[in-house]
Order: sequence, then C-alpha cells, then structure tokens
Amino acid sequence: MRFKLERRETVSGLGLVAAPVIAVLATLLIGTAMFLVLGLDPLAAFRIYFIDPLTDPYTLQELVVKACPLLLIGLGLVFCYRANRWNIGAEGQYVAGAVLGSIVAIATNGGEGGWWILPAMLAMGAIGGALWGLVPAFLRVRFGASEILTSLMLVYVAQLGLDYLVRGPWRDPAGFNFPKSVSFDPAATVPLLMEDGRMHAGILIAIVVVIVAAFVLGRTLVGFSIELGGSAPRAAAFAGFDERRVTYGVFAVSGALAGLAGIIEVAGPIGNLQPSISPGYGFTAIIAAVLGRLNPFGVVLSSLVLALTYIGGEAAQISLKMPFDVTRVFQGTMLIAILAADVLVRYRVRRVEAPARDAAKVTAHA
Amino acid sequence: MHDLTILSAVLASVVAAATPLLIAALGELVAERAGTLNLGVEGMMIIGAAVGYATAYGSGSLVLGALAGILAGTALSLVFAGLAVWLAANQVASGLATTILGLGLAGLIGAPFVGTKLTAVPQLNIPGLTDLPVIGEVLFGQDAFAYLSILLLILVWIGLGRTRLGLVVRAVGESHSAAHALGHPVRRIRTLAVMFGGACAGLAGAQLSLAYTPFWASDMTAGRGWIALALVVFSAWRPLWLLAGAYLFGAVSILQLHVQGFGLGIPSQLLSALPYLATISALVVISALKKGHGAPASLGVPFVPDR
Amino acid sequence: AEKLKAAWVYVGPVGDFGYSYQHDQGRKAVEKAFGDKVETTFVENVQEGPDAERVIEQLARAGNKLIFTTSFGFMEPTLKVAKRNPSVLFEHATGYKRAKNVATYNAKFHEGRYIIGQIAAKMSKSGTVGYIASFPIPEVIAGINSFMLGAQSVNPNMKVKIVWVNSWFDPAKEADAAKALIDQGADIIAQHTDSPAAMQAAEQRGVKAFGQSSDMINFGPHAQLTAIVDDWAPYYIDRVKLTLDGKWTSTDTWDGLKEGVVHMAPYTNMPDDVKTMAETTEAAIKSGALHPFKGPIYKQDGTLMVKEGEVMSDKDILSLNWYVKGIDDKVPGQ
Amino acid sequence: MTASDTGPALLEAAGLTKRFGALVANDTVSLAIRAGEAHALLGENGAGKSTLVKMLCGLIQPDSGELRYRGEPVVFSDPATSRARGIGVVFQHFALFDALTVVENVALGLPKPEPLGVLAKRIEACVGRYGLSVEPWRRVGELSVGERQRVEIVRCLLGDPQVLILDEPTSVLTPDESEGLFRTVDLLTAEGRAVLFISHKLDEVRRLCQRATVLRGGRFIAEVDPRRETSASLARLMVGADVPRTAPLVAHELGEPRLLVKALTVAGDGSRGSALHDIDLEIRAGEILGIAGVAGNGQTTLFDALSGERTSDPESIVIDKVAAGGLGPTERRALKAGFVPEERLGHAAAPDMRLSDNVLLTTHGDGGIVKGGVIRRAALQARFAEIVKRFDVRFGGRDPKARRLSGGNLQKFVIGREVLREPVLLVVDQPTWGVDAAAATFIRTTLRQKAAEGCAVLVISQDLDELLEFADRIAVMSEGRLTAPVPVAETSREAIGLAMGGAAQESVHQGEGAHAVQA
Ligand SMILES: Nc1ncnc2c1ncn2[C@@H]1O[C@H](COP(=O)(O)OP(=O)(O)OP(=O)(O)O)[C@@H](O)[C@H]1O
Ligand SMILES: Nc1ncnc2c1ncn2[C@@H]1O[C@H](COP(=O)(O)OP(=O)(O)OP(=O)(O)O)[C@@H](O)[C@H]1O
Ligand SMILES: [Mg+2]
Ligand SMILES: [Mg+2]
Repeated sequence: MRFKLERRETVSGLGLVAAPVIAVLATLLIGTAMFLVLGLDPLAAFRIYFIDPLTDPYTLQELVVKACPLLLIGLGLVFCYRANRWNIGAEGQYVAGAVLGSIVAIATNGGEGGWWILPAMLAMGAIGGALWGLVPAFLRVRFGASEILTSLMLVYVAQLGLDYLVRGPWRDPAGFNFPKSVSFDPAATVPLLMEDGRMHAGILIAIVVVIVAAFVLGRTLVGFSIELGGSAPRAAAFAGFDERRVTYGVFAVSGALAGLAGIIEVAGPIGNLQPSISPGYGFTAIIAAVLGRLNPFGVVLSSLVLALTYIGGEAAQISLKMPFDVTRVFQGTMLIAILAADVLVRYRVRRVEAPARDAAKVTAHA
Repeated sequence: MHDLTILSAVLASVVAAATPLLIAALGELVAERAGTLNLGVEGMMIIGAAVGYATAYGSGSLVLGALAGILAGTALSLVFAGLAVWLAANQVASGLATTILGLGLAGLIGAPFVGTKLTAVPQLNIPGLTDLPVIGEVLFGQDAFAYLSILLLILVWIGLGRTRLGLVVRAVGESHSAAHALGHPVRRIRTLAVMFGGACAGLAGAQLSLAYTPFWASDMTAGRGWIALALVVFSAWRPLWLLAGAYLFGAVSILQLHVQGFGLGIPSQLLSALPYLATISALVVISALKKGHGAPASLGVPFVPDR
Repeated sequence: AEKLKAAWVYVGPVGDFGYSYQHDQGRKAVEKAFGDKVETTFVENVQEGPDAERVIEQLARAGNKLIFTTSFGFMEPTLKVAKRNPSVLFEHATGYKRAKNVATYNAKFHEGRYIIGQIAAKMSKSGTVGYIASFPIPEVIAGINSFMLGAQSVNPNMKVKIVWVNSWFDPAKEADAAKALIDQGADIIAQHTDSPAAMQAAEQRGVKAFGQSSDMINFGPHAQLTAIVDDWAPYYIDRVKLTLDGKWTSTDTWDGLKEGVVHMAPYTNMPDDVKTMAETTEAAIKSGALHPFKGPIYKQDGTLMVKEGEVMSDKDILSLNWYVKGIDDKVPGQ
Repeated sequence: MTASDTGPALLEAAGLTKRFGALVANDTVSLAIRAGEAHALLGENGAGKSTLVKMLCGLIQPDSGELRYRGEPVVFSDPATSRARGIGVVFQHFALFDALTVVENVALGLPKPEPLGVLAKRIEACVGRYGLSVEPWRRVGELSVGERQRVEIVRCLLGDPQVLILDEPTSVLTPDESEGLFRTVDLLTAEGRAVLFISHKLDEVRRLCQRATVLRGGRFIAEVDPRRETSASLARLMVGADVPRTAPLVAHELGEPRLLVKALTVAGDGSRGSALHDIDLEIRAGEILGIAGVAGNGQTTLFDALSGERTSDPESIVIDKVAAGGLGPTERRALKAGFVPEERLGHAAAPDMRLSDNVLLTTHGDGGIVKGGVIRRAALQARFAEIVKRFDVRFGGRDPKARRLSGGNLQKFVIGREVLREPVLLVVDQPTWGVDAAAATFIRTTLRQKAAEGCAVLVISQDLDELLEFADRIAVMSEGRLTAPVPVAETSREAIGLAMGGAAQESVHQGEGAHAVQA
C-alpha cells in the first residue's frame, strides 16, 4: 500500500478553511512533542505563542506594526514572482528606499518643517527602492544576467552603503560619532494612529496598496500581462506584451514597495537612520509572498501569521525563558506544517494498492 | 616578507576561503540540475557545522565529525525533500523554512559546546612539494577538505556529464514529465539529488567548524549558504564555472583584506562590497558573451505524476 | 519580599562566545549572587532596528523592574520605552542619553588596550602589529589609539596594520583577516571583534595574539599573550543590589580595570620582563597614576590634541573619530 | 475476443477503466494486440486513446481492469517496467528534453547505459534503414517538431520492442517519411511483432492496419478490419453519425490585396526557426493561400514575422495598405489581422491560465473587452461563451485551464477566438494538426467561409491533402525561400511534394520555381 497525490480540480471553500486548521493541528502536535522533550509545559507555551499576542491590545498593535513592512514588500514581490522574475533582493531595495527617503529628513532636520516633508520622503523612498530594483532588471534585459544572483548580491552592497553613510557623511553631529543619523523631526516622522502604542499611518498606506495591487493584478490588462509573461512567455510575446517592459515594470513596482517599506520603518518605528534597520524583512517577505500564494489578500494573511511567529517567539523567550533557538525551531516547524497543509488543500491523498507485489510477479515470470 | 611568499600565502588563503563555498555549491548544483531549488543550504550548512563539531569534540575524531556533519546535512535535506519533492510544496518557501529550522536546531545542538575548541584539521604537507615557491602551499599545503572539494568537483563534473545517472539527473531537471513518461523515477532521483546537496552542505559546514575556524559558535556560517546558492546561478549550472566562481569570490574576499592591510584609506565598506560587485560584474560579462542562463527548465517547478 | 525581576536584551546570540556571551555571564553571576531574590530573563539576537523597542516594552510589561539593554543601537528604543514605563528602571550600555529612569554604563576597554599595546611593542620582532577591527565606532577607534599610545611608549616606531571586517561576528572572515595580516608581516594580532577565530589562526601560524571579550587561552595556548576580558558581573551585581535596596539612581558609569569590569587574562607566553612591565602598567592604571590618554597627544597630521600634562576628557574619548600620530591609515568614513 | 487471423495476443487490455475526477476517460475498454499485426486505435479527439496507451505502458494505472502480456496478467508500475518487457511507446506529447542532444535523449529511453558514441552510430544506422533523417549530436531544442517526432520514433525502434505503440506518429512527418515509417511497421509485423497505431488520418490506417479498435466517449465501440472499410464508414463509427466533407469551393470575387510581403528577409536565430530569404507574397480578400513545406524550413519564422513577434523592415510587410513590418503584434491586430500559431499550448494559449483568460491574448487591443486598461469581466465572459458555443469547444468543468483541453478542442477555441474578431486577414499555422476528422472539417469549412466573406486567409500546413482540398493557390517553402504561388488546379500532389523535399529550391535559384511546381 502506498499513497499518491491527486490534484483537486477545484479548491473547496471548506479546504481553504481546513488548511490553516490542519496546519495549526500539525504544529500543535509537533510543538507538543518538542516542548515535552525540552521539559516545557506545552499548554503554557501555546498560550503564550498564539493566544496572548492575539488577545492583548498592545501586542495586537505590534503584530500589525511588524506585519506592515512584510506586507508592503511581499506585495511587491507578488508582482515579480507572478511574472516569474525572481527578485530576492528586496532587502537591498528596502535599504535603498530608506536611504534615499532619509535625504529629505536629514536635509530639513531642525528646519521649519512643512507638510510636504513626509510625502516627499515617501516618494523618494519609493524611487530609491525602484532604482535599486531596476539594476537587476536592467542587467537581465540588457545582458541576460540572472536576476537571482544580481539582486541578492546588491543586498550586501546596499547594506554596506548604508553603513558607510551613517558612519560617515550622515552621522549625527551631536551623536558623539556614533553610527546614527539625527533623529527625525516630527514633520519627517510617520504619524501614530493611536496615543498608546506604535500603530502608525504606514499601515493605512499598506492597506491602500493591498487594494490597488489586488485591482491591478486581478482586473487590469497590466496585471494580466504580468501573469501571462510569467506563465507562458512565448504566448505573452504572441499577445503583444513586451517582455522587457514587464521585467522593468515588476522590478520597479517591487523595488518601490520595498523602498516604501524601508522609509516607513525608518521614519516610523525607528525614527532615524542607523546601520541596522531591518531584521531581514526583505527575506521574510519572500516567505510571505509565496505563502500567500502570490495573492495580495493572501499576503495580508501570511504577513500577519509570520509576524505572529516572531512576536510569539519573543514572548516565549520572555515568559518561558525559552531559548531563542527553540523559538526558531518552532517557527521553522510551523512553516513546514503550513506548507504541508497547503498542499493537502490542493491535492487529495489517496491510498492506492501498490503494484509492487504484482510487479514482482511479472519479474518472476520474465 | 618576500613578495613571492606573500603571493603564495594569499593563494593558499583563497583556496581555503573558497573551499566551503565550493563544496556547498557543488551539492546545490546537483540538486538544481535535478530541478529542485533548495534554499535550505544555509540551514544544512549550519547544522553540519554544529553536529560535526559536537561529534568531533565528543569522539575526538575529526573524520567522525566530518561524517556526522554530512549525515546531519543529509537528514535536514530529507525534511526539505519530503516537503518539496514528495508533497510538491513550493520550493522557495520550503527551503527558507528549512533554513530557519536548521539554524534553530544547530543552535540547540551547539549550545553546550560554546567556548570549547578542537585541534584543527591538519594541513597535508608533502615534504619538498609544499615548500615549492608560489604554488607549493596552494597545491600541496591545504587541509583534507580542500582536496576533497576538488575531488568532489571532478566527481560531479564527470558524474553529471559522463554517466548514465548524471544524464538521468539532468533529464529530470530538464523535463520531469518527459522523464516520468520514460519511466524514470523522478521523485526518487530528485530526493537523491537533494540528499547529495544536503550532504555537501553538511560537509561544508563541518569544514567551517572543524578546519577553518575549529570551534562552535551560533550562526557561524554567517550567510555562506546564500553565497553558495548565488554561485550556482553564477556558474550557469556548470561545475567548472562553479570552480571559477568560488575562487573568484574567495580571491576578492581575501584580497580586499590585504588591500586594507596596506592602509590605502579606501572606505572599508567599499572594499567589503567588492566580492559582491566583482561577482555581479563577472556574471554580466559572461552573460553578455553567452546568451541565456542555462537554468534547468523544470527548476523550482513541483512535480506531481498523474497516475 | 517580592522577587526582583531583571531582564537583559542582547544584540547577538548568547552562544557567540563574545560580547553577548559576556553580558550573559554577568547575568548568571547576578542569579548566583542573589539566589531567589531575583528572577532574570534575557532575550537574545534582538536586532537594533524596529524590533528592539517591542522587545523592551514586552519585558517591561512582563513585570521586569530592571532592564539592561546591552547594545548601542538600543538607545532610542530604551528611552522611548522608559518614557512610557516610568516605574521601570533601565540601564543602557555604551550610549550617551540618560533619563530619570535610564542609567548608562560602559567599560574602559581602552585601558586594557594600552597594556596590550605595550606588550605588542615589546614582543614584536617585525615592528608591525595586525589589528582586526569590527566597525569604526568611537569605542573601537579609541581602542586603536590607546593601543598605539601604549605601543609608542615602548617603541615610537611601531607600525599597525588595520583591517575592518565590517562585522562583529563572522568567524571565517576574522580568520581570513588574521591570516592576511600575518601574511603581510604582522607577528602580533590584536582584535576588536568577538570570535576566537583570529586567536586560532594566530596559534596555527605560530604568531602571538591578544584575546578579546573572553579569555581565549583555550584557543591559543601558545599564542595568547593576554586578553581583555569584559566582566560585567561586578557592575550588574552592584546595580541589582542598589535596586533591591531602593537606592537606584540614574547614573553614568564608566568603569575600567580598577573596578574589575575590565580585567586582564593572565600574562602568558612572554618573558618575565615583559610580564613585569605589563603588571606595572596595569597597577598604575588601576591606581590612577597612569592614564592612557595623557598628553601630549598628536593627531595624525601633527595637530596637538591633548596638551602635555592634561588628559583627554571622557567625553572626547567616547566620541573619538581620529587616529593618533603614527597610525598610517585613515579612519573609515572620515 | 474473436479468433485471430494473425497470431496470439501479445498485449491485451481487459475491461480497463480510468477516471479523471468525474470524467470517465476509459470505460471498461478491451483491446487485444496480436503478434504480427498492425492494429489501429481510432476515435475522436478526447475519445480516450492516449489514456488507454498510457495504461498499456504503465504510465498511469487503471482504476479497474487487467492487463495481460502473452496471456499472463501483468501490472506495469511504470514505463520502464513495460519497456523491459518489450513494449515501446511513442507518446503523442513528446517525452523529449530540449537541452539535451538527440543521442542523450535516445539513451534516456533505453534500458541499459551505452557509450554515446556507439549509440550515435546505431542511431545513424537506424535512421538510414528506415529513411528517417535525424542528426545525433544536435540539441533537441533546436529541432523542428517533425524532427522531434523522428527522434521519438528512432528512440523507440532502438529499444527493439515486441509491441510498438505509436500515438499519432505521422502528424508532422512528410509524406516520404510517413512512407518510410509504414515500411518499418510492415517490416516489424513481418517479424512477428505487434504495432498499435493511432492516427486521425484514416487513409493511412486503411493502408497500414489489419485490424482497428474504435473508441467513442471512452467506450469500446467496435473492432473492425479497416481494409474492408471506407474512410467515411470508419469516421461514422468514430463519431456515431455521418461526417460532412469540407464545404466545396464557392466561386467568389477576389477583392483588394490584404497582405503584401515584399522581399522579406529575416536572420535566423539558431534555436527556433531558420532564416527567411527574399519572400514575396500577395493575398487578396476572399482568397486562401496555402504554404506547404516540411517543418523546419522557415514556416515558424515566417509566421513570427507576419504576426509581429519578429519585426522587419516596415515596408516588407503591408497589411491592408499599411506598412506593418515594424509594428508589434498588438498594432498589427489593430489593422484587423488575426493569427493562429502552430503550437497550441504555450504559444497560442497559456497552458496554465483559464480558457476565458486566454481569450484576452488576442482580443485585448480590440476595445470592448478591455477599456482604459481595465478588463471588463462581463464582456470577456460573453465573448468566451460565444466562442465556445459557435465553435463547439468541449471540455469538462466551467472554465478549465487551457492545458486540460484535448488538442482538437483547444484548436477550435484558438481559431474561434480569431474568427470572432472579424479579421480581414487571417494567418493560420497548421490549422488541423492532431485534430480529428470532424473537427478538421469544421475548421476548414470555417476558414472557407471567412474567405467567402472577404477575408484573406494564409494557411501554413504540412498536410498536403488539406491544402489541396481547400486552398486557392499554393506556394512551397523550402530552406527559407518561397516559390511563387500557383493555383491549386494547375499543380499536383507530386509536384508539390517534390518541391517540399527541396527540389524546388534549385529551380528557385534559377528563377524557375513556379515552373517546377507546375511541372
Ligand atoms: N490526466 C488527466 N486528467 C484529467 N483528464 C484527463 C487526463 N488525461 C486525459 N483526460 C481526459 O480524458 C479524456 C480522454 O483523453 P485522451 O487523451 O485519452 O483522448 P485521445 O483519444 O487521445 O484524444 P486525442 O485524439 O485528442 O489525442 C479527455 O476528455 C481528456 O480531457
Ligand atoms: N496532467 C494533466 N491533467 C489534466 N489533464 C491532462 C493532463 N495531461 C493531459 N491532460 C489532458 O488529457 C487529454 C489528452 O491528452 P493527450 O495528450 O492525449 O491529448 P491532446 O494532444 O491534447 O489531444 P489531440 O490529439 O487533440 O492533440 C488532453 O485533454 C489533455 O489536456
Ligand atoms: Mg491522444
Ligand atoms: Mg491528438
């Protein structure tokens, strides 16, 4: 006896609900085993991981704050991945956006202020990310150089560039030569949405972007051409869509959104430019995009789930004194469970009689 | 110091720096040639480093350590294979999840060994030959891993290009449905290729914790798995180009340190960025000369047989 | 009485055997010293970006009353959280901004570097020392300067070669840097990065080296001359005690050899005269008779920065961004 | 089973059933292939022929029923197992690897490893014996469809099969090559081996096979002796009703020239399609011009140049009086030109997109369906429904991915998509490749009708009979050159066949191309 996967023709609504449920059950099962081995109380662990962050208003806000950059970057990556362009350098585009956007903040620091500063920063951030993203696009279109390699390598270059700036030219003159720019003025800061907590206006931008992205991808010819180019390049050429334009387009959008995420983080929760401005958002967003099945609303969900695993992990370190590595193992396990469950929604597992026995018979006769 | 001696020492360092990259990338190259994009290399490397170190420390045998590293990398690759090959889950996400898992497990396994050390894997000096100027130390003064990496390269090169198994591996990566229609066991082949990739990544990790910097510390691979992945793309999936890529990257990494040592006052960030910029430039030149990336056609596409 | 809940926030993994590891040793010392009067917690691998503020806030909300944030990049987040949680006490390492409930602390690592500079000058045959640096922040620059001032006090012609690895922790790269420096003729390696990789490389190549953060004699039994060991235990124990006694105030502490926050690993692998010199210097620094940054100190271009008979102010040391005369290199980013 | 007039059954299917979801692709189908016979498997597109083949070789497993080999029940777990027992299959959809060479592709289909050099020699020998032309050391990705088919056949023959299963092997062979293959089949059956032959070309079947099994809708309908049937009677068995012939030529006035090609020259790009030299062409409204030629002689390049996927000198292509050589596909469509490429999956349609979305491929520039960059779903669905209805496109589900359609139905969809755009110029590459008789007739009739309505139609086809049946004039393409078109009435099958084989080329060089064709 063995098992086989059979593609489901239609994914049932029930299946879509069942996937997360199965994933959670699988995670709980594996997690219980793991916590027991480590001598931890599984019930307490799960409560702290999953329940507490979702019931406390403060952590709920934090969840959204943490998900915001993942969402923005992930949405951009959806454009690239749908077009079958493997941008894995969103982290670099995020940094480039943060850097270019910060020019405005640093140049106007200590000045009059003005309503235009923040919009200008956001625009510059998007442009910075887009420009950085267009480099691999250009290298691919013009020279056929694989964007996988170039976009990844440019991440390191962007990070070192940021490092140079904040340790050198952009260092806060009043900062005792520490690597940090001036703290941004209120006019150059993304406003908070609530008095208590860190929920900021960037989240509103992200929500707008979700809706726009869903519309563009689902309802417009541009979205169609992206999808077509990714799924059947020759058919796309036949349909009259220019492959090069699509490549530039998706990298520009993806870079711009990553850059926007960068400047929002810097002008929001961080408040200044410094060497380290991202705990790997650009890479985590790859998981967010793929896990969200390259669907804008799916990415909303997956970003929140990923944010939850980080926040839950921190909570577990704090409340249960669980080592960081245990939370990493747990996070990895959970992602694996989600991926596996996702497969079970798209496929049916059927038991089949193994032909092996009979095959043996054949050989015997042969 | 004599100029030639410096040159010789630099070359020797380049070989050493390139070795873990080469080993890990060779494994990944085989996996990708079979059509599986395994982004779990970093995780398999680090677990190879942790388990390899723990075993060598416990047993006192570096050989056992290296073997254990290989086994650990292979074991983790099976998690990836189960997900990406047998459950046909998205390969990118599966690989990233595997890396997270590997980093965590390695941290747990390595925790008791923080602050301990091992005697490094010795250089295999050959009296007479090792003392030759310039090439002596490069060719004859390396540790066993360096020779192993070259052996592995030849093995992969011949194996992929000249053997039946290699042909099947390439076929599976090129078109899994055609290979399936011809009766080749696509998923089994892919699993084997992924396991080979995991074994190499584990070995590369063990090289770091047993030979390169013989101790254990969390996250000691410091992103080398990602570089290995990039090098596979750089090589356009050809083993010999991989050698060139790994050594180019290693050379620029080492040379930038030397340039700093000469105190020319170039911003260190720019120098640190050089290996990446050099790799991009080389890739652009190669791509401009030769159109197309030569990526296996089924790379990253999950396979589910119709039965 | 109720237990005091104290928490630590680390920028790296406690398994790095370097900076975060040493802080965690301090935390363990606190646990040991106070038994069940305190309960400690730590969160490791916290990025200096947007995550820090949340982690610190969560710790405050979890009932921790004394929170140590151990990296420079935690400065702003610590202040923000402190403002929202006036009843919680915070201690931020290596920063310069304080508040009523935020104290700062740091260690005078440069004191140890003066000593190793002297040892290097005595021990080096080539007259060239290799120095592996992490990032060009004032602390590291001050360390290089102090090292050179110490070296010049023995041999005015000492040369130092500096390699920046742009990382606190990348063992393989640190080892590569050490090898490169040795290949270029350095016969002593000093480092301001966290892993023992450079020490091991020195041991392999048969040159001498200085440990950093921890005693690395294990990794270089023949190579290690001494090591500058961070020992946060005295400070942490002190601050916890003050808190327990209700006597905590927002202070700026900058302790060094004298207070034991910085101490030197045993002087090994060196002739007795060198050892004696080192011990004498150490004692002099502890007693205050010797200050590493005592004038006259000249900048690279010859400008007199500290006059004869004066010492550099703490503030100036903490924001150093230039090299002293005799260093043949440029400070990155200047 | 009836008693055999050839030999004992070699391979038997007994009551095989296979379901794909709700669809029963094979419903208790039985079939016996006997030693020494060429056995035909007939049926419409989607009747279940390929499904049966896949079960016979173990590529898919039946839900119920039994396979017997030489009388013994067997289970083939995969094609390698069946191959080891002497069953060789040429699949309808090539099982080839583009990046590998011909020898490597062949080696992958053989059970035992063999030095590639030795194998190349064997390939050459085999090629010589059966009159197929295949170069062992070329990369398959560079080969034309016809050449690929030959590689498949050679690979299968080298495996020395006892039972040879050929799923539509002749669809892209030249008449000569088909003849060569038939001689091979005769040779094999004479040696006591068995051949299962699937084809929509009923003349071939009647000429080659001694027995035929007919499927309809997944069920066994009849086992007959095709030699005693007519093509019409076989078609009736397959369809269950009479199959109409292509509507006869209706004389009508020719109008304005719709397409003018002047001295069109395109460089080849090595991988797909060869270069074009100095192509001249004129088609007027109401006319059907056929271009015949063996695959790999530049037809695909010509198609790409006409559709705008490759641009050329602006003046070299004039569509409806507009210089169009420099325009892209969308702009050419705006001139009311329509194009149907040869490859259905991947070129004419995106395999993994829904059929309704595939409507957009060629209609997005027409207005109505896309307004201001926004897709109007209702209009799209309406057009989709109209195509499906008018062209009788059949499929399971409401709106499946294009990949799920059988070839014939997808072809009807692709043609319908263009026809409903009301083009004044229609360029169609291989309109009926692999399409069953009924569907082929329908497609031809539709094209005729379009012409009668004043559309200019250019048909590129390898199927000579097809061109002779419904084109007004025919030109021949060979090594990137085109002969001058001649009216169908003034040429013959043989003359064209000769020109396709390359004979015309020299004549063309001598400025006598038209003459050669007429001869
Ligand atoms: N793997 C599959 N999944 C779902 N449906 C399938 C599958 N394979 C075949 N079918 C369906 O089964 C039916 C029979 O297909 P089959 O390929 O056997 O037809 P055929 O007789 O070979 O047609 P053609 O002449 O077009 O080649 C078709 O309706 C087809 O859509
Ligand atoms: N993996 C699959 N899933 C679902 N349907 C499939 C799959 N593979 C093939 N089919 C369907 O099976 C049917 C028959 O497949 P086959 O390859 O024999 O036919 P075809 O080439 O499409 O038909 P034609 O003879 O008209 O060209 C087609 O409808 C095809 O779309
Ligand atoms: Mg078929
Ligand atoms: Mg067919």
